[in-house]
Amino acid sequence: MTGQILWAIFMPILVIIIGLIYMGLARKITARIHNRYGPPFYQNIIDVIKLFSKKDVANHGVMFSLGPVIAVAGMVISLLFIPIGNRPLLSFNGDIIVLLYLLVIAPLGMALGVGEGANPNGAIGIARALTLMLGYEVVLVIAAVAVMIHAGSASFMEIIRQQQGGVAHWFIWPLFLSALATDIALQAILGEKPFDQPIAPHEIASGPMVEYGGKFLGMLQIYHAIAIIVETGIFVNLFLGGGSLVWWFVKSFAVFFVALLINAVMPRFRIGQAFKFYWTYPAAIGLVGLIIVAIT
Amino acid sequence: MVSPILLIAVPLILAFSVPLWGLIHKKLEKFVPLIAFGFNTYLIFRLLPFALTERTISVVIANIKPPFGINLAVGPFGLFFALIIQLVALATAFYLLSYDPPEPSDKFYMLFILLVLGSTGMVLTGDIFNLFVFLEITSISAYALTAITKTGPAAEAGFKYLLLGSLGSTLVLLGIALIYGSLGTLNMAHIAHRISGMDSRLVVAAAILFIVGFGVEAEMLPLNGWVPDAYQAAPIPVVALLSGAVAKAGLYALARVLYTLIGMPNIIMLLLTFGILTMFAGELAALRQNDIRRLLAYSSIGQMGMIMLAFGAFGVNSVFGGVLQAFTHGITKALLFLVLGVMALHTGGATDMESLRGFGRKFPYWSMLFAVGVLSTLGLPPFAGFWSKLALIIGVIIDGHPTYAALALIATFIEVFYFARLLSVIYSSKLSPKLVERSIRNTTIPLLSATFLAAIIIAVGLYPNVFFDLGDSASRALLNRAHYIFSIIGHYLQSMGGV
Amino acid sequence: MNPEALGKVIFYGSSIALFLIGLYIILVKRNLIKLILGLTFIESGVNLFLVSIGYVWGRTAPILNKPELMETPSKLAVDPVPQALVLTAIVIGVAVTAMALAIAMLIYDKYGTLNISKIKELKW
Amino acid sequence: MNPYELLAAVFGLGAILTYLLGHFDRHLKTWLTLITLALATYIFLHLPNEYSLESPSLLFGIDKLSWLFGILTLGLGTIVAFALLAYPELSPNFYFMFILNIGASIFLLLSRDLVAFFLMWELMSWTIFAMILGDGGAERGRAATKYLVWSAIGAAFILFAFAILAKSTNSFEWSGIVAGISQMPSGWRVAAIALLIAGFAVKAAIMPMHTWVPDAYAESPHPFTAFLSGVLSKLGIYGIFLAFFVLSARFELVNMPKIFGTHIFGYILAWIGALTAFGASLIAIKQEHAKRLLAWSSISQLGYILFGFGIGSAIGIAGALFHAVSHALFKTLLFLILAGVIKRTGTDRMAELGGLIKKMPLSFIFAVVGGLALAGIPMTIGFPSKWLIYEAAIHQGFIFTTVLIFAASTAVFLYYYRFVFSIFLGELHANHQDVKEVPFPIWFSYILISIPIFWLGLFPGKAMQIFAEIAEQFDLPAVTNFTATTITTPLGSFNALIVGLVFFASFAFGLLLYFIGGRTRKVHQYDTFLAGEADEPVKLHYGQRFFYFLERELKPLYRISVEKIYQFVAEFTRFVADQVRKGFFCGNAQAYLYYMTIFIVILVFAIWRIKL
Repeated sequence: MTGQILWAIFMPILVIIIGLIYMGLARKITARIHNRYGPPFYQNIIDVIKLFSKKDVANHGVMFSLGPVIAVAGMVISLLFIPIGNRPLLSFNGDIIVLLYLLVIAPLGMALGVGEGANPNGAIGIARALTLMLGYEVVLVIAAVAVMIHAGSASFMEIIRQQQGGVAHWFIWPLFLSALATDIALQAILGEKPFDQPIAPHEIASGPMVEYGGKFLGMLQIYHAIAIIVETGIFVNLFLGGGSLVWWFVKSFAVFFVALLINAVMPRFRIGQAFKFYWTYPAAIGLVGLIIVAIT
Repeated sequence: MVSPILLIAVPLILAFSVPLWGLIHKKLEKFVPLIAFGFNTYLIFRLLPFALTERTISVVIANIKPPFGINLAVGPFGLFFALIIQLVALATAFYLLSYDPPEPSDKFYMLFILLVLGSTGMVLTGDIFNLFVFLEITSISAYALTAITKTGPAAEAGFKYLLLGSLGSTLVLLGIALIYGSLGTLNMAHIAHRISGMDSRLVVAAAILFIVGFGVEAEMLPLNGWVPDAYQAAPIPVVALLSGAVAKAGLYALARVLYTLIGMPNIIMLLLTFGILTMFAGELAALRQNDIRRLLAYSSIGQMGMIMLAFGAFGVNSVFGGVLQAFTHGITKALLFLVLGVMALHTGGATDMESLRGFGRKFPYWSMLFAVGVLSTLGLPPFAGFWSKLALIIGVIIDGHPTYAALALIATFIEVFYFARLLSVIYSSKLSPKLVERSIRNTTIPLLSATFLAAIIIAVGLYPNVFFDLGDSASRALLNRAHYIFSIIGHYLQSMGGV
Repeated sequence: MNPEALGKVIFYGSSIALFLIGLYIILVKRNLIKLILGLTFIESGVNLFLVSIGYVWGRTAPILNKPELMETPSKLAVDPVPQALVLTAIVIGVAVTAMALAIAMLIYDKYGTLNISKIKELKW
Repeated sequence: MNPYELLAAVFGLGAILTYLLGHFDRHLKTWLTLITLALATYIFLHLPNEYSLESPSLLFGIDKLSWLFGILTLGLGTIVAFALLAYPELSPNFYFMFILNIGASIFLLLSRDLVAFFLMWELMSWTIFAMILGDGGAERGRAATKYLVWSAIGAAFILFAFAILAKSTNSFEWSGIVAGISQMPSGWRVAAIALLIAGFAVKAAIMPMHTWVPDAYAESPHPFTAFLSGVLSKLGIYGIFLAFFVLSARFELVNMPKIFGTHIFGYILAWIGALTAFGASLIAIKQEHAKRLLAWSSISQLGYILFGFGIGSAIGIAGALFHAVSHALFKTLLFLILAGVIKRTGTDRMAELGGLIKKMPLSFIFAVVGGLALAGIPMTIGFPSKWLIYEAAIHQGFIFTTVLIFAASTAVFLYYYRFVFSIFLGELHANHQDVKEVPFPIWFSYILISIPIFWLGLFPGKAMQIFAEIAEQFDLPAVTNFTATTITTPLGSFNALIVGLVFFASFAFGLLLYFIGGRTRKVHQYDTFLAGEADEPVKLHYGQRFFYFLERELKPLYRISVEKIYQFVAEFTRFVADQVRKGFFCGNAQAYLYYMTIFIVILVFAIWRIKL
C-alpha cells in the first residue's frame, strides 16, 4: 500500500521527465530528418524550468489560470488509470471507457481556460481541436470496441494479461486492422502533422496556447509531456502487450517514433480534410477490423 | 310521469302566441322562447330518470292505441337527443335576450321556437309520417331563419338550403310512400315489425331515399353544400341551433330509420364510408379556411361525419361513442358559435382570423370560453369532448372496424392543426386593428349563456357518470330493435296472437 | 289489360314522369323560378304516387255519408290515410314553394339576377 | 379523504387558487405554486398502494417506477417553480397550466388503467400547448401549433394501441392487459406495442417524431423549457418503458428472430435510438441559438435512453433509467442557466453573447457543472449512466450502434463547448457591460439541482438500488453487482468515489505547479496577442458558425432530413384541402343538386354490390 502511494507520487514526476525527454528527442529527430542539427534532447526540461521561473505572467481571469491546472490534473488522473510497466495503480477502479472519459477532462479544462483568454485564435484552435476529436474519436472507439470484444473485457489488466507470453500473443496480430486504425488516430491525438491543425503556428499563432505564457505555458508543456506517454501508452497496453517498466517505455517510444517520422515529412491537412479523412479511410479500416472480430 | 306531449304542445302554443305578447309590450317577445325552452328543459329533466331505464313508452294521442293513430315513442335514445336540443335551445334562447332580432322580430321568435319544436318532435315521434311533418316544420323554419336578415348572402344561403332540403324531404316522403304502399302502416314500430315481409328491393329503395333525405339535415357528405353557406349567413343564434338541433335531429332520424325501421346491417355499415368521407371533406375544407364561421361550419361537418361513422359501426360500443359525441358536439358548437357572435361584436361583424387576431389578449374570459369549446372539440380532457371521442374511437375499434377508427384519427390531425392555428391567432400578441375596446351591446347575458354551456362541458368532463349512463341506455335502446317494437305495439301484437 | 292494371300504370307512370320532368328541370335549368317549378313537379309526382298507392279501382271516396259505407267501409272505400297524407304534403309543398318564391324575390332584389350559377357570393 | 383524492384536490385547488389570487400580487402566484407542490410532494410520499375510482372507473396505484419518475417530476417541478420566483411577469394562466401539467404528469405516473393513463396523457399534453402558446407571438403560435399536431399524432397512436389492447384482452387495467397480452394474436400484439412506442416517442422526442421539439423548446417560456426538456420528455420515456418492458418483455417477443442475442424489436429500437443520438447531436453542432442547441442536445440524449432500452439487458435497462434521471437533472440545470442568461441579456443568439463569465460567474460555474454531466465526465451523474449504456452495448455486441453512440457523445463536447464558450467565455459584448448575476431564486435553483448531480455521480449505487428494485418489480433482469460507489459489469468496473478523490489529488498536484510558478498579472480582456496584426485591440468574438469547417464536411449528412417528407405531406394535404374546398363546396346550388342525384345513383350501385 505504501509502495503504491509512493509510486503514485513518484510515477507522475518520472513520466513528466520522460515525456519532456520524448519531446526533446522529437525535436532532435525531426531536425536530423530535416538535415538540421537540432537542440539537445534535454532542451525541453530546461525550457520548462525557464518558463516556471518567469515573473509577471499575463492572466485573464480565474478560469484562465485554472485551465492549465485542470489540464495537468486531468492528465495525471488519466495516467493513474493506465497500467505502466505492469504496475496497475487504479486500473481496477475503471476500465477503458472510464479512461476515455478521463482523458477528456484535461482538454476540456484547457479549452475553458483558453476561452476566457478571449483571443479568437485560441477559440479557433479549440474549435479545430474539437472537430479533429470528433474525427479521430470515432476511429479510436471502433478500434477499442474491437479490442474489448476480442478480449471479452474492458479492463486494461485483463487485456494485458491476455497478451502475456511473447510477441506472438500481442493483440496487434489478430487485431492488425484495429491497431492500424488506432495508430492513424494516434497521429491526431498526439497532435503531429498532418493533424496539427489545432496548433498550426503559421495560421492561428499556436491556437490554444496563444494567450498562455510563463508558468502557464510551462504547465501546458508538462501536460503535453504526460499526454504523449498516456496516449502512446494506451496503444502499448492495447496492442503491444504492456511489458515491464523499461520495455513499456521502449515500446511507447517506438510508437511515438513512428508518429514522429510521419510528422517530419508531412504537410498539414486543412481541418475539414482531416475530419473527412478520419471518417473515411481509418474508420473504414477499423470497421472492417471490428466486423472481423465480431464475426470470429 | 309528466306527459312528453307537453314538450311539443307548450312551445307550439307559445310560438303562435308571440305576436300577442308583442301586442302587450314589444320587449316581452324575446322572453317567449326562454319560457318555452325553460319549460321544456324542466320537462326533459323530469323525464331523464325515465330515460335511464332503457324503456320506450308510447304516448298515445287522442286515445287511439298504436299501431293506429298518432303516437309519441319516448325512449332513452330520443330523450337523449331531446336533451341535447333543449340544452342548446335554452342557452340560445337566453342569449337571445340581448340579441337584436332581425325584423319582423315576432316572426323571428316564432320561427325560432318552431325550429326547436320541430326537431324535438322529430326525436320523439313514433310515427313516420309525423317524422316527415316535423322534419318539414324544422326545415321550413330553418330556411326562413337562414334568410331572415334579408341580405343578399342570407337569401342565397337560404335558397341553397331550401333547394337541397326540400328536395331531400320530398324524397323522404317518397320513401314513406313506398313503405306505406307495401306495409300499409305508418307506425314505426309496426313497420319495423313487418319490414322483413316486404319486398327487399323496395326496402332498399326506401332506405336510399331516407339516407338521402335525412342526410341533408345530418350534413352527410355530398348533401352538405348548404352547410357552410347557411352557417356563414344565418344569424348567430340560428347557427347554434342549426348545428345543435337541426343536424342532431337529422342524425337521429337517420339512425332511427336505419336501425329501427330498416335494420339491415349492410346498409347501416354504409354509414361508415359516408362518415369517413364526410369527416375528411369537412376537416380538409376547414384546413385553409380563414373565416372562423365557415371554419366552424366545416368542422361541424367533420364532427357529424365522425358521429355517422360511429353509427355506421353497428355495435353498442360505437353507438355509445356516437351519441356521446353528438351531445358534446351539439353543446360545444353552440358554445363556439355563441362566443363567436360576441367576438364579432368587437370587430364590427367581421369573423375572419385576421380581424380577431389578439382577441384573447383583450378579452381573456371570452377567449377562455372559446378555448374550452375548441379543446373539447379536439377531445382533450377535462372537457366533455374527451370522453365522447375516447368512447367513440375505442367503441369503433372494439366493434371491429379498426381501419375506420384509424382513418378517423388521421382526420383529427387536420382538425387539430386548424384549431391550434385558430387558438394561436386568437391568443396572438399582435392585436388586430379592427378590435374595439367595448362592444356596442352589453355582453353580460351572452356571457352567462356561454358560461352555462361551458359549465356543462366542464361538468360532464369532470363527472361523466350521468352522461355515460344516459349514453349507455340511449345506445342500448337504439340497438334493441325488438324491445322497441314490443314496447310500442306489444299489446297489439299480443292481441293479434303473435309476438 | 284490365282497367285496374291500366289505371295503376297510368298513375304510377305519370307520377314517375312528373318526377323525372322535375328532376330534369332542376338539373338543367338555371333560372330560379324554373328550379322552383321543378321542385313543384317533383312534389306533385310524389303526391300523385302517394295517392295512387291508396287508390283501389272501383271504390269510392272514404266519406261515410251512405249507410252501406258505414257498415263495411273497408270493402267499399279507398284507403283514407294516403289522402290525408297527401293533403298534408300539399300544404307543406305550398309552404315550401311560397318560401322559395319569397327568397327568390329577395335574391333578385339583391343580386339582380335569377341565374343560379351567378349567385355564388358564398363559396369555398 | 383518500390520499389520492387529496392529491388531486391539492393540484386542482392549487391551480385554481393560484390563477385567481395570482392577479393580485406578482409573487403570490409563485409562492402558491410552491406551496401546492410541497403539499403534493408530501402526499405523494405517503400514498397507499392502490386506489380505484368507481365511475368513471379509473384505477390508480404507485410502484417503484412511478415513484422514481414522480420524485423527478415533483422535485424538478419544485425547483423550476422556485426559479419562477424571478419571473413575476409570467401570467397567472401560465401558473395555472403549470400546476395542472404537473398534476397530470403525477397522475399519469400513478394511473393503472388505460383510460386514466390516456386522460392524464392528454391533459398533460395540451397544458404544454397552452404554455408554449403563452403570450403568443407569431413564432410561438407556429411552434405551439406544430407541437399540438404532433402531440395529437402521438396520442392517436397511443389511443389506437390502447383500443386494440383493450379489445384483445378485454380489460382496461394494466394488470389485466399484462395478464392477457400473451393470448393476443402476435401480429396485433407487435402492432400495438410498436404503435405505443411510436406514440410515446413523440413526447420522448425520438427521431423521426422529433420535429416539434426545437421549435417548441425555442418558443416556450424560458424557465418552463427546463421542465419541458428535463421532466416532460421523460414521461415519454416512462411510456416507452411500460410499452416495451411491461407489455412485451414479459413474453420475450417469443418467436422473433434474434440478432446478437437481442430480439429484432429491441435491435430496431436500439438503431433508432442510436441514429437519434447521432443525428441530433450533429445538428446541435450547427445551431446558432442556444435554446435550439440544447433542444437538439435533448433529442440526442433521449436517443441514448431509447438505445439503452433497445439493448434490453440488465445493464442496458439500468443505464437507460439512469440516463433518464441524469438527463432530467443536467438538462433542467442547463436550460435554467440559459433562462437566467436570457433574462439578463434578452437573447439566446450565441453570436450576440460572450464574456459573461465576468458578469455572471455563478452561472458559469453551474454551466460547467451541467456541461460536465452532459458530456459525461466522471464525478458527475452523467458518467455512470453513459458508462452503463456503453458497457451494455459492447457486452451485447451492438458494435455499429456503439460507434454511433460514441460519435454522438464526442459531438457533445463540440456543442457543449460552443454553448459555454459563446455565452460565457470569449469577449464581453458591448451591450452587456452592465449585466448583473442572475437573481437569487435562479442561482439557488442551480445549487439545488447540482447537489444530486454530484451526489449520484459519486455514489451511483444509491440510484442503482432503485433501478434494481424497479427491474425486480417487473421481472426484468437486474444489475446486482454494485456497492454504493462501485458498479461492476462483466466487462469492467467503475469506482466513482475513487475517481473523484483521485481527481482532487491530481487537482492538488496541478495547483502545486501553479503555486510553484511566479506571480501573475491581471490584464484587460482586449490585451490579447494578435500577432502584431492590429495596432489597437480588435473586438472579435468568435461566436458565429463556430464549426463552419465541420458543417461544410457534414453537408451530405445534413441534407438527409425527415422534415422534407413532412413538409411534402403538409403541402400535399394543403393542396387536397384546397381542391376539396374550392372544388366541392363551389357555391353553386345546382352543383349540389347534381351531387345529390349522383349520390343516389352511387347508393343504388353500392347497395346493388353488397349482398343484403
